[in-house]
Amino acid sequence: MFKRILIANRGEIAVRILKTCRRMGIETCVVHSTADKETLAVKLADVAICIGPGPAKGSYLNINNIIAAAELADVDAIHPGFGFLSENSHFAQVVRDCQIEFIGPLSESMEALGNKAKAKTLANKAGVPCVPGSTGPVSGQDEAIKIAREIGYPVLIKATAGGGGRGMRVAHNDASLVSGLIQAQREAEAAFGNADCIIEAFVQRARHIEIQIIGDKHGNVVSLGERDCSTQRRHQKLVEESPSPVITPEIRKNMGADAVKLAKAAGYYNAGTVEFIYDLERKKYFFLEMNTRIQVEHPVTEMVNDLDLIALMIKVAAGEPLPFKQEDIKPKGHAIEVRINAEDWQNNFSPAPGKISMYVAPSGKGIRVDSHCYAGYTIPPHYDSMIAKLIVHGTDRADALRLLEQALSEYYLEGVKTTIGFHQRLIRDPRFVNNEVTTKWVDDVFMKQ
Amino acid sequence: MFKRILIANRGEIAVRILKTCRRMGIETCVVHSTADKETLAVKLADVAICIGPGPAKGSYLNINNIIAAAELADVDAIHPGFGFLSENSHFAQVVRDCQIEFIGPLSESMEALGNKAKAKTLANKAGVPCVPGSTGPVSGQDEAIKIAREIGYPVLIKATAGGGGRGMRVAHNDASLVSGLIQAQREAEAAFGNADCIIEAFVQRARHIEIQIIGDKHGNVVSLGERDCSTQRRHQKLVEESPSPVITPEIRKNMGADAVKLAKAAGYYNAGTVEFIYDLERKKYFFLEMNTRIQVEHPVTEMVNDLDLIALMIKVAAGEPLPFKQEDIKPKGHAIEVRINAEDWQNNFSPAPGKISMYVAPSGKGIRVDSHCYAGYTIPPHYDSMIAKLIVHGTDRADALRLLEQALSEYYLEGVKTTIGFHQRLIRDPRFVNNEVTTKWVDDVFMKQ
Amino acid sequence: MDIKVLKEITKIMKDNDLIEVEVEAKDLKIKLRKAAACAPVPALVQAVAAAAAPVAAPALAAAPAAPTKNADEANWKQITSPIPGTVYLKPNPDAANFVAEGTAVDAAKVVCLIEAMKVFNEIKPDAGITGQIKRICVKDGQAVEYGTVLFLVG
Amino acid sequence: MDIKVLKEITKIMKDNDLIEVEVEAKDLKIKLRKAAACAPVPALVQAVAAAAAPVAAPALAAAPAAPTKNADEANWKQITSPIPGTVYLKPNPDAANFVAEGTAVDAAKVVCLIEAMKVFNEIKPDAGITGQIKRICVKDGQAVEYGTVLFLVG
Repeated sequence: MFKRILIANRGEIAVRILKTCRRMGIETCVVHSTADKETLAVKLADVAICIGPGPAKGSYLNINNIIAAAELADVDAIHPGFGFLSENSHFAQVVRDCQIEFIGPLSESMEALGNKAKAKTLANKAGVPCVPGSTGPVSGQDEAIKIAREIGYPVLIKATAGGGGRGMRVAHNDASLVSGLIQAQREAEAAFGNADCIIEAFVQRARHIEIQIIGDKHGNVVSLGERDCSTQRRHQKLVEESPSPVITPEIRKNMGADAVKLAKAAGYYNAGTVEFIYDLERKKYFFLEMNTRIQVEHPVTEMVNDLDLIALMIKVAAGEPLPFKQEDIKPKGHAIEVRINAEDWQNNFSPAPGKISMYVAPSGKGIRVDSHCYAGYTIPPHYDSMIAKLIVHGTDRADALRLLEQALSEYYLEGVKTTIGFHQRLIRDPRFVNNEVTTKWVDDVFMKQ
Repeated sequence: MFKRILIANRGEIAVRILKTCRRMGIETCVVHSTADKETLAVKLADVAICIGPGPAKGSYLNINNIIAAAELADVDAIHPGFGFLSENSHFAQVVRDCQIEFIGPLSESMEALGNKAKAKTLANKAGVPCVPGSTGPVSGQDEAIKIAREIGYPVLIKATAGGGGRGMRVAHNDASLVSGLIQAQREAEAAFGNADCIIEAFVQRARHIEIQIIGDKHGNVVSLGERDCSTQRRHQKLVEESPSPVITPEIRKNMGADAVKLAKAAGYYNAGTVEFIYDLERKKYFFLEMNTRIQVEHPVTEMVNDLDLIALMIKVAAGEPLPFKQEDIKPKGHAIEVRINAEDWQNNFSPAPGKISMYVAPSGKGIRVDSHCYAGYTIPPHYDSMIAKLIVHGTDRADALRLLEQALSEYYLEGVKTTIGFHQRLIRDPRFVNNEVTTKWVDDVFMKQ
Repeated sequence: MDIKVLKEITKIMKDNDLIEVEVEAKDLKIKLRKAAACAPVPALVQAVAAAAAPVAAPALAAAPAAPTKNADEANWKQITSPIPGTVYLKPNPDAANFVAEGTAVDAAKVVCLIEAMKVFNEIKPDAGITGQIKRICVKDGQAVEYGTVLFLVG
Repeated sequence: MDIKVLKEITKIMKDNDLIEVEVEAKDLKIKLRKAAACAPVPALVQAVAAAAAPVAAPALAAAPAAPTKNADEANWKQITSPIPGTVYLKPNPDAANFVAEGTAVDAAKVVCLIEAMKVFNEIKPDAGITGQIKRICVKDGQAVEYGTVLFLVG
């Protein structure tokens, strides 16, 4: 097993990884920017090394400086967390070339699955159902119109390199397709340096459901069940839960099997998430994309399966075989995660960084809070606005919602605006309670009422 | 069920009770002294009423003002927590006379069991084994010497109204018995206004083991298993765990049955703790005393039994029958609690009140922290020095100790001296790990090394 | 100008926890600012006139009662509630108030009743609090807690 | 006005933790401001005296390096490490140091090496940092992180 791991990330996930390392008896080296000197992970780390200035480009995205820190601290492995360099196959390769283990999949698997068009091709080959549409980037307007007419409007235009809702457009006819394609390409070029877009059937009433998988270096891949992340605002997940309250056991089983199939097709190991869109009308699911890293919402899966995904990632990276088989995975109860962000949710969710003057997180049976914040901590303006992830685990969904309502009411935080009030209102909405939510509901209905 | 409960206490137990009330949908009224305006319970309460100045005599012990607050806030019930008025049968009676439910036993039961000499008489009658000795207060030196010679030295002199180690003396011969009796009587008179002392056989190598019981108003009393609180300093508990690592299943069963027997003999309902001394030489247990209230260390029992004792107290106070029978109680795993106090443990555990400048409590699976503290909170000098109770729950004792070591290392607290360092040293001591501790070990061995 | 003036002013600053001093002579303009404990310095600026006279620190009222309005108020004494309860300013609904602004009070004078536990407790000023009622800080029928300021006496 | 007055005023400022002083003689105008205790003093306030020349702001050394000792040091510039690594003050074990106190440096001058990823990176002052090495803040072979102050140049 590794002796010392470098955590190439910040915020709550850095603390999350650090705690598991400590539990496993592994030393930690936390790298950080000058803006993050006061973050909790830096305070808790065995070694903390400043790698650059506040803006991520010079620090958390600075491969040279991270590798330099890794050699200085003499670490065995690097955990990339999520975001930043976590899905950068070049970084993974550089790390491995330095004889340091990258805690994640092979660079080749990341490349095969990280690009949406490539991933879709692979999924099609592996027999995993995909949304009907172009199998690769469209060459231009004419091809786009031809494909759109074949699969029927409305269609979705998506940047192949995109993510988080950027470079996405819905078109309802030829005219909006042409203008949407131009806009999406322009946006994708600006955001990702790659203008390629694909076109596919647009699912009107969709749930976002994803499968957590984990694989070892011995060819074993296991599905750890699904997370339903349909409550989104502008394609940003707000609430995640498991199990999904809208799918049947059969669909759940097929989704899991398909996710494993896709991962095996890519020679995938370590943790990954296969995202599906579930069409509420057709009651069918389609492969969306794969995230080749740990995700923000992984605690939901940990709670229902009573396991530590970060520990599993570390173990399989060290070459250990998975300690369970597919038939051992039997999720229990219902878990829900909400993201507490420093945002003014009543003012278009605008980021509200600043100093947290008072901070008491809820606690108790079935309540879990993953956070790097504390009273006196100043949320720097350079990064995302996440304060904490609040996760509850109840016997069933109603029980989990009760716990969540209590936990939110016990969250005592002063100094910055947060999304706590949003979640309190959301979870009392009968449509949320009764699972009538689609991925568009927050934008189209909830925020407009 | 009650609509609104007044919490007549402070510190972490006030927060603890408040959280359960909230979970049950019961409103809370927190009364507080002027020194506790900034305590967490006051911030979280539905209603907070100041009842007096900092010193407890004018506030937390001021029955008039508490009752006045109860009427002002129009509450249905009062939870007394522990300490302060929790074992004051007069207070319980006044509360009930005001048509407010006292969440605890009947005044009569409190009187019958709260006085050590009376409790011992009752235990003897009920067939619960007691330490051989005087059945009531000794009349004077002559009787003391006669009894001591009968049961054999060493003997223990104990104030009937005592607690927390005050009014206690060990005598090894007639001479030290006479002087010890005078000292104990003087101390008891000063501390409790009652000089009565009893004499009993002194157990050289003892474990302190107690049984948590809970009874309803329908005559049901159930034992929830034991807590082993043998790690003490000057009779103050430092660590509590369940199950006890030193007793056999048979002794455990008999202890539980005897505790229930005693409670039933006193017509007892609600939560209570029957304390026993376990003689490691004779492998026998003797009844020590009963605490007619919830105890500091109750979370240990909650963790292994997966239940909420405060919720049970409220339910039985409201007249509900116990939701389980004795045979349903099947503790799982191993729980350990340590008390994190604002004390300079390297300097005779002297209290170190002050302002907490930085505070991040550990969290994670199997880790529970009950606390009223936060960064920016000033621990007032008027009350006890408890900052938090840290409770871990593992699959077995070794697992729990691993969790505890990790949780202690993750406790990030600045501004005041704490006992965290003491506990870190303690749980690495092989004699603690190997269960070679007696109630005197910390004083006689550990602190002297 | 003599440097000594500056030194004397800085001493006054130090002695009075001032963080800002502005003096403008010939018909005098003085501006003083005190450090707010920790909070984002609120502009509690007090303009004082008088040439060389030492400047009194603007004492903050300890109680969350009404904000002080003039220098006199700093010397007013408080009659506070000894118990949580309901305040009654008159002995019965049809009667006049026990006291009004201007009423002379001492330790023998009942100033109000506080009902607690069905008992009407007569509230009298603590020994040493004598003078006139300067302000009535509570309303008839209002709920109060321990320490709530009922009256100011000056 | 005498420069001594200025010196005395700055001393008063330092002794009294003032962050702002305004003095206007002939019929006296004085303005003093003290650092608020808790607020993160934002504006680097510049002290101005009478009609005289502006006094340099007491710049705080940004880095956790050695504490400044005299007024000059406030103007020294820092050469910091751009990367985590190991500092080498000489090109090889047998050679002399790249620089010593007093060595003149500019953006073309190698002042040390930082070994990171088996590569020896030549460290030169940023453009605009010229002058003499005033202090060497690291030891040969020392591990540094991003932002560690290596040299002070004045």
